[in-house]
Amino acid sequence: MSSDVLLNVRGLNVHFRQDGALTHAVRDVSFDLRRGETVALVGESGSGKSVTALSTVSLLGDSAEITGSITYDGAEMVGANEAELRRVRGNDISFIFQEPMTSLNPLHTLEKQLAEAVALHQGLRGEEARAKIIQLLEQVGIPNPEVRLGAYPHQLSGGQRQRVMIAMALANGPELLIADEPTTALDVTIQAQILELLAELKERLGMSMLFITHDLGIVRKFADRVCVMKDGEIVERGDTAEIFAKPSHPYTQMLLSAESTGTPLPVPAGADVIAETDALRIWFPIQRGLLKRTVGHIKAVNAATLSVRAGETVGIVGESGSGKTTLALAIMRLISSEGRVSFLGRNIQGLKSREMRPLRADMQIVFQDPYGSLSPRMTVEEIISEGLMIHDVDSGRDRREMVAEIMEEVGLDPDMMHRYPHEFSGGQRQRIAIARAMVLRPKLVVLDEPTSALDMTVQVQIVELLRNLQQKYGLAYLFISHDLKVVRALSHKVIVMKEGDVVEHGDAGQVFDAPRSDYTKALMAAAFEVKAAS
Amino acid sequence: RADAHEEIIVSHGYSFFGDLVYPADYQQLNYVNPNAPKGGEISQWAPGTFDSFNNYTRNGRAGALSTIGHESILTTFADDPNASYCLLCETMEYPAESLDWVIFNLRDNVTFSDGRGWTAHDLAFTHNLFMTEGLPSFRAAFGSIIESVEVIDDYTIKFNFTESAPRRDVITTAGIFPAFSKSWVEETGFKLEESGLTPILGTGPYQLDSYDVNRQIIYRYNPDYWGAELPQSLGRNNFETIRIEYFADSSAAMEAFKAGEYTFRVENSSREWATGYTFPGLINGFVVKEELPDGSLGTGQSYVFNLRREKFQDPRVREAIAMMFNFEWSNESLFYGLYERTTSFWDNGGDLTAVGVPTPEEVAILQPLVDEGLLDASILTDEVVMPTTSGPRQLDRRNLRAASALLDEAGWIVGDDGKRRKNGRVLTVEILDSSPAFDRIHNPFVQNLLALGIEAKLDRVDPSQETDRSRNYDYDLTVHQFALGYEPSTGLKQYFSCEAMDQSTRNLMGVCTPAIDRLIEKAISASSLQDLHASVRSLDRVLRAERFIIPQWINNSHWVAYYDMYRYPEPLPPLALGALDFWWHDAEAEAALRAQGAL
Amino acid sequence: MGAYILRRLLLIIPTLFGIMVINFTLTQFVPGGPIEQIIATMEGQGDVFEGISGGGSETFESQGDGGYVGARGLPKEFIEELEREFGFDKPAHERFALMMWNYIRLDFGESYFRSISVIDLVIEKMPVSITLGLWSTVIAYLISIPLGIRKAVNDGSSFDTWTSGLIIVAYAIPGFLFAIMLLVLFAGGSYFQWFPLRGLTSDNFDELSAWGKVVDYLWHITLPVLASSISGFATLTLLTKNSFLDEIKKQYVVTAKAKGLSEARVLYGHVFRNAMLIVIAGFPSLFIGIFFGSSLIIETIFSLDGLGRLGFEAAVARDYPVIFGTLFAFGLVGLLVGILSDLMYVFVDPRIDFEKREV
Amino acid sequence: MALPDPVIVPAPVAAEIKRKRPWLSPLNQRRWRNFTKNRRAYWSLIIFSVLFGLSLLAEFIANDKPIFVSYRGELYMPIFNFYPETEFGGDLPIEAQYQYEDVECLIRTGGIEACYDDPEGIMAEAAETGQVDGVEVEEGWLLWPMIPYRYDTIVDIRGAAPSAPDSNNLLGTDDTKRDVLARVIYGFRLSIMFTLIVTVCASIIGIAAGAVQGYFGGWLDLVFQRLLEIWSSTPSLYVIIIMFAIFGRSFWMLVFLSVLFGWPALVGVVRAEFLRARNFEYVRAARALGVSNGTIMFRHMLPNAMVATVTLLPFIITGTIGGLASLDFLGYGLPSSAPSLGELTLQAKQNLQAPWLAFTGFFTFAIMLSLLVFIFEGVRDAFDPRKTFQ
Ligand SMILES: Nc1ncnc2c1ncn2[C@@H]1O[C@H](COP(=O)(O)OP(=O)(O)OP(=O)(O)O)[C@@H](O)[C@H]1O
Ligand SMILES: Nc1ncnc2c1ncn2[C@@H]1O[C@H](COP(=O)(O)OP(=O)(O)OP(=O)(O)O)[C@@H](O)[C@H]1O
Ligand SMILES: [Mg+2]
Ligand SMILES: [Mg+2]
Repeated sequence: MSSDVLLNVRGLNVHFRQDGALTHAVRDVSFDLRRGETVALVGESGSGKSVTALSTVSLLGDSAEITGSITYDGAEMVGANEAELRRVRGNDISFIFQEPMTSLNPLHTLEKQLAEAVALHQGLRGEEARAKIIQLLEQVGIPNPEVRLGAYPHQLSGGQRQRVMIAMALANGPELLIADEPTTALDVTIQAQILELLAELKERLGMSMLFITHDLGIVRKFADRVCVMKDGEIVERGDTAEIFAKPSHPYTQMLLSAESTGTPLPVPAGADVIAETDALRIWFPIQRGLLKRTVGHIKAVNAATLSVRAGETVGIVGESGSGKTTLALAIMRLISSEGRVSFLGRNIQGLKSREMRPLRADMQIVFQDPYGSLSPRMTVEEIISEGLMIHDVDSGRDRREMVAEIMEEVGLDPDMMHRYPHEFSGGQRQRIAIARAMVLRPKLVVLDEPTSALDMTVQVQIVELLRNLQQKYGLAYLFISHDLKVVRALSHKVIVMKEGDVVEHGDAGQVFDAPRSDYTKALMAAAFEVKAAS
Repeated sequence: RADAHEEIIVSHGYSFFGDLVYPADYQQLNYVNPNAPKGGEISQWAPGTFDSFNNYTRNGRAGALSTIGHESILTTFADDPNASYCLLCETMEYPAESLDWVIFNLRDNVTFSDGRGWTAHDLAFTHNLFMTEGLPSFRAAFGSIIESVEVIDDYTIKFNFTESAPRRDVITTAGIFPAFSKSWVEETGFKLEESGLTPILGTGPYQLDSYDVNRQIIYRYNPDYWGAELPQSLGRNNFETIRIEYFADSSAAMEAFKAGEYTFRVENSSREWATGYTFPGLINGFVVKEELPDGSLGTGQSYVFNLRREKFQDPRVREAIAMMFNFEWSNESLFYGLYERTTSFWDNGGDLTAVGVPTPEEVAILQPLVDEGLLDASILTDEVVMPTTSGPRQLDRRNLRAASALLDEAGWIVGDDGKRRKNGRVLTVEILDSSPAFDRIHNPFVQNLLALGIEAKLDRVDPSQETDRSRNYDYDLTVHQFALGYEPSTGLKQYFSCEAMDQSTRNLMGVCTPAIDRLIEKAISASSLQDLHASVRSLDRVLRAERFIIPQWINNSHWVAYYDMYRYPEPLPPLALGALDFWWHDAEAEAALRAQGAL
Repeated sequence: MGAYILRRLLLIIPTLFGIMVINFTLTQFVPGGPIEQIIATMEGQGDVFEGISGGGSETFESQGDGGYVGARGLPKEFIEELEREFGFDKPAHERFALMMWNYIRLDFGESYFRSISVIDLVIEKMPVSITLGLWSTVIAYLISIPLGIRKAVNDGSSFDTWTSGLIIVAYAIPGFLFAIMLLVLFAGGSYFQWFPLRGLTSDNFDELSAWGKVVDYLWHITLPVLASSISGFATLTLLTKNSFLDEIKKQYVVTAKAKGLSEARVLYGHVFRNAMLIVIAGFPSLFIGIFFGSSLIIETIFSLDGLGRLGFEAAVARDYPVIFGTLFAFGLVGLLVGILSDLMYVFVDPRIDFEKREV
Repeated sequence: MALPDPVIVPAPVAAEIKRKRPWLSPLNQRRWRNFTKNRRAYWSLIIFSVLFGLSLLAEFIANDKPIFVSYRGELYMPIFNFYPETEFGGDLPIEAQYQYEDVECLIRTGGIEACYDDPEGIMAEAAETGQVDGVEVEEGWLLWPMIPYRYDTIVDIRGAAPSAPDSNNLLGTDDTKRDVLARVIYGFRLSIMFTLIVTVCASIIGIAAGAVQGYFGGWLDLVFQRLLEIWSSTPSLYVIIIMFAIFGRSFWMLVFLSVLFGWPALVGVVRAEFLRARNFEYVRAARALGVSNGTIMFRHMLPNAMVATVTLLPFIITGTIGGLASLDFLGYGLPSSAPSLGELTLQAKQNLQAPWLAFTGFFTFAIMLSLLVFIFEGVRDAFDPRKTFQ
């Protein structure tokens, strides 16, 4: 083994013990990573990518049994004691976790979380640290970092949280960066900015990267080598160019060819308007001090007007932090807002929660943060069937059967029905959230980045599913995503948001092909550039 | 009123019926050791806390022995229960028959511990102080006896008594006043009704030396004590210091004794006495454990029935219930065999106690009552009622059978559920008490009553509630004691007379019979000691025949334990243990103890 | 938030009033009152501590002769005068109004049974309560929290098992039995006479050097504090352990670990605040708990005179000025602390608010 | 690198498990399995159930009346029925005192008068010869419980109480000469019944109240909290005294009062947890699903806000026992004849010369408490989705 091998994984096996049985998550995985090299792990959702990554520095929970050997810079990591691990963690090896929404300490402000990282390994404190933090935040594209320093994670958008996570990982210029889907919640422009940043660091510091992603575009542009995983095993490996050129394993072939394509079926004429908003405004107060004095507002959504008809999909795209999620929540009446929101022709603004409840069967949402939205102490079966129970959906079938069916439809093994949410992979959780919403066959579904954690094959499957359901039941979708390809494949109309404002809206074709506003143009260009590279 | 030519008696002591144990020229008390050495320290414990040295108000908790520095005009001696002797007075003068007044010829050498003198003016002032600021109960009692006080000269004072005052009490009542200093009260602005930690200036042999709240009080002998040379002081007040240690918990107090933190202990718990004294100090002989005879009058501690309740008006019911209290078993099982049964209202009373069949004097007193039909003739011939005795078994079969028969006879018949009923009402007995220490005594009694088919239970409440219920006479059975005294007089009315039935917390039984009222009158008006004794015996006999009490027990010993350096004169006088009074300290013994590391 | 605090502050007034009304009304129905207590005391009974201090005698002292009052019975006038003195001659509502008026001016009156104002009385008892309260709390927290955290980290290990056993056994020992045992073993005359039997300081405390004073004080409080804290570990330790167990596996902890933070930093810097909302928010009330925290029985056994005894005595002896006065004062403090501890919630977890959820 | 091949057990199929405990939902089955895997908790539960079950039968284990009596061929059950002594040929109309020899003799010999004089001799004679004074006797028998004393039976032995353990009184007698073992058995039952009833009621009320306050917030919280403050400043001692004075002392009265004063204990904790948890994303998700407030509170939030509650519960349970004990201690609890563990410890304090009292008290408490804590530890684990067992 040459000494420039930084990370060496040999015969890695990971089992999870749960409820008396063992689940084999990773089988006999071996690969190595040289200094300055970027290795991409790609593969099916649930194939063990995250588990493999986490086992490198023993960050898996108690229920995991790791066997095999992992050496970092010559030092064995499997079975190493905490002190040794601590030495490499954070300093030598930095982590970007897959689910940024739940990975930040909910009770610490941005500043505190970042300051800790810089203080720990660089010894920076006070003003110095502050300057460094601001610099980091700027690097990852958070606007007005000074203002946001005091914010808590729950006050940030999904993409912002992810960027904080990235900033934290990059704070100490690590030797090895393990990035688990670092750009899923980012719009293309920011994504490009981040990737540039990573490239620059790699260049400048000779940083190595273990990069997990579903975005093959990025892999192609970025990775030196690729390992393809399926069912816990590495089924194929090789240089990037080679793999992209001649994939040998059928799964790789399938993965490379998979793409969400096609266009949505036309909306039947005269379809009812399902939901409508009129000049919807959501401003969050900025509060200071223990007394929580309001010192200003974050204008998350300024005046959003949209409508969606039965069988129609409205795509919402836009900059990270532009208010997409906020808008979605307001339409669902989950946060308070000003302006009209109507559902099935009825103004639902100001309805009591009791009055809202029966309507909820017909309006469902898939949250951007699937992990957080699943009750940790309920099994998947309970989570999915709860809506059926609450709304007394009686299709004449056993609820368990319905759950099994929807799980199958979203590509989950019904045998996993009795697991708790934390026992799944990120993509699996996302699909649980989709299953929970879709099992009710609602009239309106708000999908907040439902495919961000899914690999291409599954994504295609989900898109198909959504399309089918829409066709069959005339569902209306509000589809939020950064993945413009998927948006295009699904949406009839598109709304583009920036800093709380709707900067453009219109038919999908028009927005994609002939953007009017500058921002949209830039967005399309960025998306196109990455695509062009692929 | 009094005849001006009436004989005036001048005396050094007073007893209503005339007999004084000590003549005017007595040289010493009979029970002291005149050669007792002086000095040393005695220490005891006291429970709880203290926050005051004023024992004359209901406010605050006065420290132990807080009146030790106060002397009153008259005093009593431990071998003469009937007489009072001059302490602050040289002599007293009073009209022999009418007892309308008394003149005290005060000693002119009495000084307070700070050296100031004491005169009749101070005494009059004290009287006045008590009549204005003293406890209302005190004022009421004294106001009805003492009409006025006249200072005749600096060392002569006259108390005039009201006409209605019972003659037997008048002089002793007047003699109760302690010596306070008028000038001191005025200087310090002392208020009798307020509690406080300033000790009241007194004339006594001991004065407060130091104190530490909640921890200890030390009294020290006053080397300039004015009365050191009095014959009655001979062989007394032998200790240099008296130390009181405070403990909130009795176990802690016991441990402290074992550790020698205090050196003299009077035990009042039979359990502790029987089982607690096994510590090294005792085994090594450093500590002496002794039972010394106690000849003082019993307290007549008993359960009393509430006769106001209809069910108890039948004497058979009372007798049956009384049979269920098994003293013999209780004494063996609960008291380590240390107590004796109370039998009379005047236990240890000598001539006051009724025994056997009536003596001729008693017959003479009882006969007229029998003749009038107020008493059953059997009282003249039967032996005096004694409490039932039992075998060693808790539920004595013989008593059970007798009691069951009595109840059957009284109409309380056992029903199908095992409970006794009469006219459809179940026979219930509820014992009211506030003392947790008595639970273990009441509960077996309750068990026996249950066995007899009586629905019995113990109702333990807190002290306020107990008082509240006693004042409203709301109980079936409760524990009571009778402090009747060697020369019982009007106090008897409070306990046994009809007039007290509805207003006294002493006549808890609610006993009211003409015969008893007549006997009380007889006792109050007794003109000689023999007379008094005969009428008290008759009264005792009649009261016991009424069976309104279930006698409990009496302790005829002082249980003392002390580090082996205290000595006492033998024999002890009947009425007092006198540890602080006439015991003395053996310095050599103490040195020996210290040498052995016992202290 | 400002409005909320203001609302809370204003609500103190009706709350306090409510507390006083309820208590006052209750005392109207309690059988037996202060006068009965006085009568009981004068008749040589009425020792409210008899049950606790033990050693109750089975025989009564003869009190026949010469007692200042006992022998003379209690005339009606006496009781009437007491009633007048205590104000019981006035109708209840008038008494209540008067009392409230006085309290508003912070005049808490005098104890029925001592010539001392309620405030002075409470101040007099404070040192004992603070001593017991402070040290037992400090010890309990200093031991329980780190121990609980250790146990959570090593959940299921043998360390976890035996410490559980230990604290449970400690909890199970009835406090007073343990106190007595300590007293007999380490302060009594039969075994090891190492510690003093009672009090907070020695007689010669004033003469000691500063260091000597500290040593003397610590020497005195060892046994009582030990006895009063022994059972305090279990709850807090297990609460800490379980709260930590719940948090310790969450994703953000993994993040913190991935940063390379030391274990202590992870546990105390990150998990603590998330896990211990209840414990942290309890600190303000804990803080006053320190002043009033002492136990009747421990106080009795070690002859300490603190608020525990005061409170019990006042209740049983029906010393209403003391009861109401302390209730009012402590009630007020309690309400303020209640506000403080609600604010602590917000401080610990900024997501918390107290508003109604309108959607 | 040769790694041992781990044995891979397929995840149990839901349907298969379902058959085992069909009354439990699959999740609860999983919890139950988790619980049973915590051996300590599992065994604690078993031991506790056995002990409690046994104590429920206390009357048949420790009683001063025989379970069965056969007298002249007829069968009697004194535990359930009242029989006067006359029933057995005696002369008293009151309940037969079975523990005494004379009554035993009456029963064994079919009611021979002479039993009153020399019960032992006659019994011996009857047993040996089947005759007494030449007359044929109808032999009877008594079937005694294991411990022939009830909690309030005064044991018929000589000497001073408390007496040390011996073969008759395995744990000795207390200061009233009652059998300590019998009292512990009854006391255990009484304490457990008391605390279970009180804790269940008080916890349900307390948790519900805390949950509602924390979840809804606003004026509801504000007003309710104030009422609670007023309520918890009420001197329970006085209420107890008043209620006892009016209604008399009884077990149920104490239960009632303890619930009345016990329920606020959990309110604060639960309220705090709910104040926090209502902001969580999964609560929002549940709301988006249209789940009713009640269900959100009890299905979604409670299991997650339960840590403190589950931890505190065993202590609340034992605290209730302790509370009862200290009421007994202070004299405001059950009547002193009742078999209370509090009274036992009080006696232990007052009878340091009789250490078996203290030992019994201590061990009873320690065992009871440990079992409860272990059980609840298991419950906590069972509800912890991340807990795994080897
Ligand atoms: N704690 C756990 N207990 C049991 N099974 C687990 C646990 N964590 C992960 N798994 C399982 O292990 C497998 C691999 O998970 P992993 O998170 O590595 O997937 P992934 O490749 O990262 O997928 P994704 O792209 O969806 O994030 C999945 O099938 C998942 O269900
Ligand atoms: N509770 C809150 N308090 C304060 N500010 C908030 C809160 N929630 C969101 N914001 C802010 O509102 C803005 C819009 O957030 P939102 O989550 O809607 O963004 P988004 O468009 O969904 O972004 P992303 O693509 O990154 O998910 C962001 O700047 C965010 O920081
Ligand atoms: Mg993953
Ligand atoms: Mg978003």
